Amino acid sequence: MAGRPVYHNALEAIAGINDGATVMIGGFAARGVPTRLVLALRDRAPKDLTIITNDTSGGWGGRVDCSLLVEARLVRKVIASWPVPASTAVVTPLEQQLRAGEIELEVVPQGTLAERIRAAGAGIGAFYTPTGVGTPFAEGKEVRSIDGQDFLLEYPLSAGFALIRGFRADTLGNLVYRKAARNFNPPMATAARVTIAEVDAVVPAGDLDPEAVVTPGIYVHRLLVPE
Amino acid sequence: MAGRPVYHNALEAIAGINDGATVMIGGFAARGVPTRLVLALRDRAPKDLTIITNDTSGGWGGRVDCSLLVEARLVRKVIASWPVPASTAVVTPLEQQLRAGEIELEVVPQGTLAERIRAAGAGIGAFYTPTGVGTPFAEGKEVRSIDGQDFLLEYPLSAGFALIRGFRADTLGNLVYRKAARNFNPPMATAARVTIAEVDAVVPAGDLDPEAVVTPGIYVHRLLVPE
Amino acid sequence: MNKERLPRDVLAMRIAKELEDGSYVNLGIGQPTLVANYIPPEKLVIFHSENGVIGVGPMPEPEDEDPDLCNAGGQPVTTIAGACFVSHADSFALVRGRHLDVAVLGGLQVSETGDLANWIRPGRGVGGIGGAADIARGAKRIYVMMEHTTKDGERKIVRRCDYPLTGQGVVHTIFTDLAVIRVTPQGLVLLEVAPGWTPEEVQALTEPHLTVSPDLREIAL
Amino acid sequence: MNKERLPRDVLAMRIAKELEDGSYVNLGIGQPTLVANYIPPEKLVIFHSENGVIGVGPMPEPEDEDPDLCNAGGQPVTTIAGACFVSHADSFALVRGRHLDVAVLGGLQVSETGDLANWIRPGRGVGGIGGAADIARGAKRIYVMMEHTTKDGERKIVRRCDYPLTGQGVVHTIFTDLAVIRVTPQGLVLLEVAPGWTPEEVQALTEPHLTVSPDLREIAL
Repeated sequence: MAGRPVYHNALEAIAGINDGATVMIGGFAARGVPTRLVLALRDRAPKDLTIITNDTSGGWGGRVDCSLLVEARLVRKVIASWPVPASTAVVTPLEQQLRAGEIELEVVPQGTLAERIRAAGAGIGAFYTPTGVGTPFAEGKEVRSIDGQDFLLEYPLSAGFALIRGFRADTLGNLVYRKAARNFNPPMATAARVTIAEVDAVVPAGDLDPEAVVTPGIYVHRLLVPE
Repeated sequence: MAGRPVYHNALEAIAGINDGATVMIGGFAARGVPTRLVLALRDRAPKDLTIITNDTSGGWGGRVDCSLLVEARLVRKVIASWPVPASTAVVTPLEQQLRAGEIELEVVPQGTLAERIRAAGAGIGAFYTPTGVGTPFAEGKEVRSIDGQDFLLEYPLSAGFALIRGFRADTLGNLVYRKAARNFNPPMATAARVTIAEVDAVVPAGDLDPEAVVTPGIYVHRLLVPE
Repeated sequence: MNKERLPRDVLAMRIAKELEDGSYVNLGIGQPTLVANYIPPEKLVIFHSENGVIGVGPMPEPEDEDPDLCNAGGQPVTTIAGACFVSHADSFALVRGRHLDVAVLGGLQVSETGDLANWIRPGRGVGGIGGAADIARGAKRIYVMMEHTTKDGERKIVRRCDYPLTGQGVVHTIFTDLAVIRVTPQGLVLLEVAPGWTPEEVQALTEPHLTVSPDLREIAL
Repeated sequence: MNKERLPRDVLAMRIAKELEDGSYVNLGIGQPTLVANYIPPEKLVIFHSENGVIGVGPMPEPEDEDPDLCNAGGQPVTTIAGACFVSHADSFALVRGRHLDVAVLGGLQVSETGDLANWIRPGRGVGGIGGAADIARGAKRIYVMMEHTTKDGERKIVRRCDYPLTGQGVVHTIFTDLAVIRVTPQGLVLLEVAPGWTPEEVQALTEPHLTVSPDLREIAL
């Protein structure tokens, strides 16, 4: 094997994402979103998706983000920290579908979201976090006092697929990122059965600085790169 | 403030490590050990230390590791994954002190050791790990079944001081490591009240690749560098 | 009430004065970001943005915007020399692990026991928590920056928040356009008042009892 | 018993044959490291060492040893093109998270239900577990590489381990100098025997019952 399979066609890269799939999608405020993969997923149009992503608020100056999957009515459930814009001036497709009872939403504090994803990738069965104690995010959760401080029990979040955005990959799938486009992509890479990374370029193994690799290739199963 | 304080004298760098202190010390098989800091700690000679480190087996071709602190009888308790050599040919000072009831030892599976240290740095109150279920490492621990699989509850490990070995630092304390000398140093950096990093060189802020920094300077409180 | 309240930028200057040399600080979305504009050059304060930027610099000119670089509010930013980038998992490990010295957050309501509500109004069925709950619980000190009352004149410093909470018992100090108030185990202590305001006038706009500090001062920059 | 058993290197070759192209594999301290020597050049197997090296290469000549580079046994190693380095926290996140395809571990005892004991003999009061418990529980498949019996002729494949366990119900396949045995929910299945050995002879050196596979073969390379 020469390394991880490299795709130039985004629809081919997302083969296997079918109705009912759970899909993690990297990005924060439309930075670090795997744009081509998200657009291809819209075109493939599987139904009843569960989407795990930081934000689905849209409105980032026309940049592509996951809100377009909600708008295309492909999503049954969203798990996110920032599902709607702060402003109430616009009623987003997500809010419309929520009001109509057509979509489910789980709002998770951003750090808990990241840690639940990391836990799935790291084989942790559950963890106690101080975030959210005494708030609506504690509802229905086990509270445990440890050394006099209260914590909530949180469970891992895994997915069938993770669509992530890297900067460069090598042929083994090792990834580096660029600035704040890193965000949720590294933990998501670890937490899916199939991780698909959209990158600007694939370089020969050995061309990335081994000290600077952020996501080891073991976590990356397919690469999408421009022709 | 220009950045983190830089010391040239190792004894000055470890000021404050007193009798009864809990000290994490980086390194694995004598690679990535903060050699000068360990030697200075031996010279400072505080008593009744608790040492958290991967191995205290010694015998790595004369390289410095934490076993010399045990040999100097400064240690009341060791928390490690590899406390003694595989071979029983040599009875180490640790084993002698164990037999005499003069030292306490907690053996922790290496991954659990790393994760407990990480948990302390990351504010996690406790976590469930599958490692050790059905083994002597489960003794006295809560077992919980999650999705049909058993896990053990493990608690964080923190310390007053972490002595770590970096390769280079910048003036803000950002650190990069070199090859397998990275090992336990990054998680330990996050888990101590005072983290002291021994490095080869301190470069101006901005000279390290911001994508390649492994330990952000927020975790590093003092730097030791050769004159 | 026609007396003058502190303009936002003056409030931002007052909070900037509070931040210590060498400290790591997170600034919440919205008005707290103004604080970064008033750190004097001789003082090093390193700003953390929860989307993985440690060492946020000033906003760029439009032509210098980097498409891959923004703050927690999605606004383009720059970075300082010595900045670095981490993932969300690592960024919130830092937050949750109590490594940030201070976070300056906006507030809808603050209670006398330091509860903070700042993410959703009761009427709206859906809202975004973002990183607020983690930061409110994680930073060593939470400074709240807000107007003392709502536009409609309602009190925002209350006995008990009736808005959904962001964090319970987390607020260290409240900085408003009228006062600086410390949350203590004995209740709220009025430390400073805006020029021209008396403790009684501030108390009238505050639901819980304020203990006036023996060292009460006028807010100064 | 004067019949010839497989030499270690032949056993290593047999295990190497089992490793799939493109797989990620951890090799335990001691004899399992021999397996790396027998991967044919057309097959890419990436070796993980729990001290944070992903992409371990062959041992260097003494003059090429890097003081900062070793495997989990502390031996000097090299790295392949495309190797990278991670911390212990990240290395064991990878291990615990079931990302490794295979780990080849040594064994003191293996039970008929796949329990593995390989870290300490009952007599010794103190031992090092190292990463063995995490790896035994974390890799998708655990291959045990060991002699079929001890030097004193005691059986190592037993009904129940009386040595302290490393992992419970974790072993997938046992590769010994006499046989290849799969652990299944129905018990141990004898898949292969060393040249010149019969299933009955192997059974005599094995405490629990072995079901002989209908496809029983001689160990071949």
